[in-house]
Amino acid sequence: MMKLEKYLNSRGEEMNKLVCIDDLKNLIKDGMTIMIGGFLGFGTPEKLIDLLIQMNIKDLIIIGNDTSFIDKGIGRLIVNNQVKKVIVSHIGTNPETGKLMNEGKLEVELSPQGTLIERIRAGGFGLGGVLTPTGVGTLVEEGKEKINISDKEYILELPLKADLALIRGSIVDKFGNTFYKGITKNFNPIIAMAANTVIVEAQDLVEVGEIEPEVVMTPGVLVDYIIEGGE
Amino acid sequence: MMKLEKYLNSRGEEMNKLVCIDDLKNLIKDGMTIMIGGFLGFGTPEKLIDLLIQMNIKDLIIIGNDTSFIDKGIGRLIVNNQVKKVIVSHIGTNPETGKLMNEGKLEVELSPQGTLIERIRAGGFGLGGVLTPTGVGTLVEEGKEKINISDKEYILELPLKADLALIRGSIVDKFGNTFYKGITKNFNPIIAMAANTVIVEAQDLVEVGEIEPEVVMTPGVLVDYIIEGGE
Amino acid sequence: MIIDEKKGKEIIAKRVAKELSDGQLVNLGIGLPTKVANYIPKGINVTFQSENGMVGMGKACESGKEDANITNAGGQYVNILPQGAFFDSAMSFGLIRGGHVDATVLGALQVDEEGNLANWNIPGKFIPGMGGAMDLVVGAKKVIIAMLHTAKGKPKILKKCNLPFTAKKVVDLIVTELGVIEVTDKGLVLKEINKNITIDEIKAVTEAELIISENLKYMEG
Amino acid sequence: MIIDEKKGKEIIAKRVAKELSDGQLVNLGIGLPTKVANYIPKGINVTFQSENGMVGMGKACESGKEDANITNAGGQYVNILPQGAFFDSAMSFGLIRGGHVDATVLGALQVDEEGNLANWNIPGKFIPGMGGAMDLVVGAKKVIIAMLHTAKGKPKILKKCNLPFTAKKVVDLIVTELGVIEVTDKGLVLKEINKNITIDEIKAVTEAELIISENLKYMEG
Repeated sequence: MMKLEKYLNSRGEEMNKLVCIDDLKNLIKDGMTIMIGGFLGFGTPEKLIDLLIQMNIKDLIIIGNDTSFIDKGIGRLIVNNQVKKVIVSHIGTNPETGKLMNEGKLEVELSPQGTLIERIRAGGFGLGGVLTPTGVGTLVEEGKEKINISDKEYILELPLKADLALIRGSIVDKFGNTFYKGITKNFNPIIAMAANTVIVEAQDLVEVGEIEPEVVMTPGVLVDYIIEGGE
Repeated sequence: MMKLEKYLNSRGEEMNKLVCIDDLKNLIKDGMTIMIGGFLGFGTPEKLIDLLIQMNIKDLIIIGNDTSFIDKGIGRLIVNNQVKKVIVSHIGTNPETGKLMNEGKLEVELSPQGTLIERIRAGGFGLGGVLTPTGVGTLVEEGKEKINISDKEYILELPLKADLALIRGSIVDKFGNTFYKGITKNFNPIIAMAANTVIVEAQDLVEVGEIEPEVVMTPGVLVDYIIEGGE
Repeated sequence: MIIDEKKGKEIIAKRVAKELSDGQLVNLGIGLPTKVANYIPKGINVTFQSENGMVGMGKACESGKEDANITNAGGQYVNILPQGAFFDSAMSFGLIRGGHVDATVLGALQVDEEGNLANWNIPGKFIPGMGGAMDLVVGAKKVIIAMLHTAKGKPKILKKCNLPFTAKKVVDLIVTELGVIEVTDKGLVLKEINKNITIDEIKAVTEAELIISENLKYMEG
Repeated sequence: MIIDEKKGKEIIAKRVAKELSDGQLVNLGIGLPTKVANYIPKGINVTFQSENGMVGMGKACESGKEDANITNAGGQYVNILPQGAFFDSAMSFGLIRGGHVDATVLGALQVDEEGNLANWNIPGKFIPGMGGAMDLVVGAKKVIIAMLHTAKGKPKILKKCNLPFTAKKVVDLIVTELGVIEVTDKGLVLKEINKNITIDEIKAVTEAELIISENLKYMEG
């Protein structure tokens, strides 16, 4: 059904979203809210992290699963003091996060992992919030509305959206269709739905048509820019 | 990474959930709530529908996208007067549904399609409900709680669960790992999460290991029984 | 008026197609809206979504090449383009409700001055159900109604819909064979008119008040 | 008491493994709970979930064969079995919150008489975050706490947790190197005891009141 051929637009030009990493500099600004894929750094677009570090963008609000390790993924932004606030489920593997938090230099919002991913999904899927039993009776419910449904209590958790989503795809075609290998899927396909601008770092860049439409995990229509990442 | 080999349990026995369709008769009872995959019948397990018709199970509550056509999918159960209530988004392609509804013989609960699939997802994903802007200011909001979040109104829609989910998989391995081709995915993977018992009709039955773990769309751990379906 | 139904639908489909721009994700409803795909201007790349679980939907399938795994939301056999993708209904409506669909084109039973829409329910007569329409009109960034101006001679563009709403205040643009009408805070503004009719003629078959745009143009078609 | 930490952990992992039954989907926490996988009895097929997006997780990866696409929730390289599947975090926690995980085995800082659990936050000292733990203990059908009975000689099984809760009234079973304790409506019931210690000895290191089961047995290990 699928043919291996270049994707041509109606002018017969090859249409792709592929850019040089330096072309992205205009897009990225101090104070932005950025969602970053990955779980302990696995599935994180490290070249895009390099770019943020190179540009020394400041006061970021970062949303992701965790703050990784000091030398990996989101962890590197923390260590480089570029982050004003993180919304994550776990900071235990990066001692610098706790240190900066205790010094009052970094705001940390902890959200249970299943709640966090649903909040991002709600943001991207146009839902008003998430009704979850997770966190009831704990510090997590503080300051939040609780709703009783069929005699069970649920916390109303609010959606999350971002200016930018930074994604790492294992196989990406030039239209932006993305396939994730193994556990690198994690937050990546969900954050692709919840941000105004979506940038994919392609481990393997392929031609349009090389990824069967059934196994596309992030449709290219959601992707604005692609950079070549490599291993 | 994956080897093509039979999946053996620790006793060295081939472990599979494959049953003859007649073995399912004990599972299916009058009055059950049954979710059925498919969109206008595409992706509906027709052999399992045959079984319900053959057994002449009555008073069913059927949850699915639509009531299909008179001679296809859920539509056949409607025509055969086996259904007490349907929860669907659309009944327009099956005139018998409207007729039975007008005669007071069939209760029809219409839910917007995006709301319906999220209600099923909420049931299967352990969420307390769905907060959706869809239906605000229409008949759909009648009798439902509305919640104001960030100055926008949302309807609180309640989760759906079922006794049984009947699924049509395009490629299914003997552990129940399921791959859906094309648009036959529709409701199938979501209803697999929301029912106590999940039965998959396999268009193509393969050995464990033949479906790459990345492209499994319904993990076999969710599947209780598999029947061979064929084209 | 003097326009037959078939010609009218062609005028509508052609005109709606001009509303779409390069790079957009668009959902076309069943029936007349489907025809819009045939008139996308050269140089404009639009990706079509089908809410049964596909983006990158192509044209209707050639006879003899039908594949039951590739149909549109009306159950008709279609093709998928090489850049397309399939997904489940939760993702499909996530795209819709989440504002990822740039425009949706739908038919209507009635539209009114406030941009309210009725297209799913004729109480006591025919209740097909809303299907995906309620989500589409709430979620899509631009809602375009593509319909014949009247039904059996009766106006469909009303002061106030009397059929049950599909959604409140969602319609952005109404395209009929007689004109193009924008829904604004001040009411319905006639922006373009079919060159074969007069303003009085279009007013005569429109129950809603029409504000005539200062820049009223002829509609192509 | 006289049991060293390494031996104690082995006793715990072996005993927890006996709680699992054929066909179950199980999530093992990081650290001690991970060891449970090594002791699943013959004849019992258990599928392991890793909340970073996998079911059918196999053993730790052989050195030299590491694949950065296949790690567990602790970031360690593992294998996936032929019947396994990968998915995103929303699906992973759908499985957890939706009650599809039959049992979860987790460590704890404190557990109390009501089955309250604290394992994510030591105010002012160390706040690693809850990660997936809060979802796991709320969603899994059976919550098994696998931990050493005391921390630096101090009881961890208390009348009332004084650290922030991970969740309220969720723990079903506590397995330590000294015994197996069931959480019931009446309180904590000691069902099994390590054969090398006395009831008084276990009571001495347990702040919570222990109800001694009428059918108290020796714990294997």
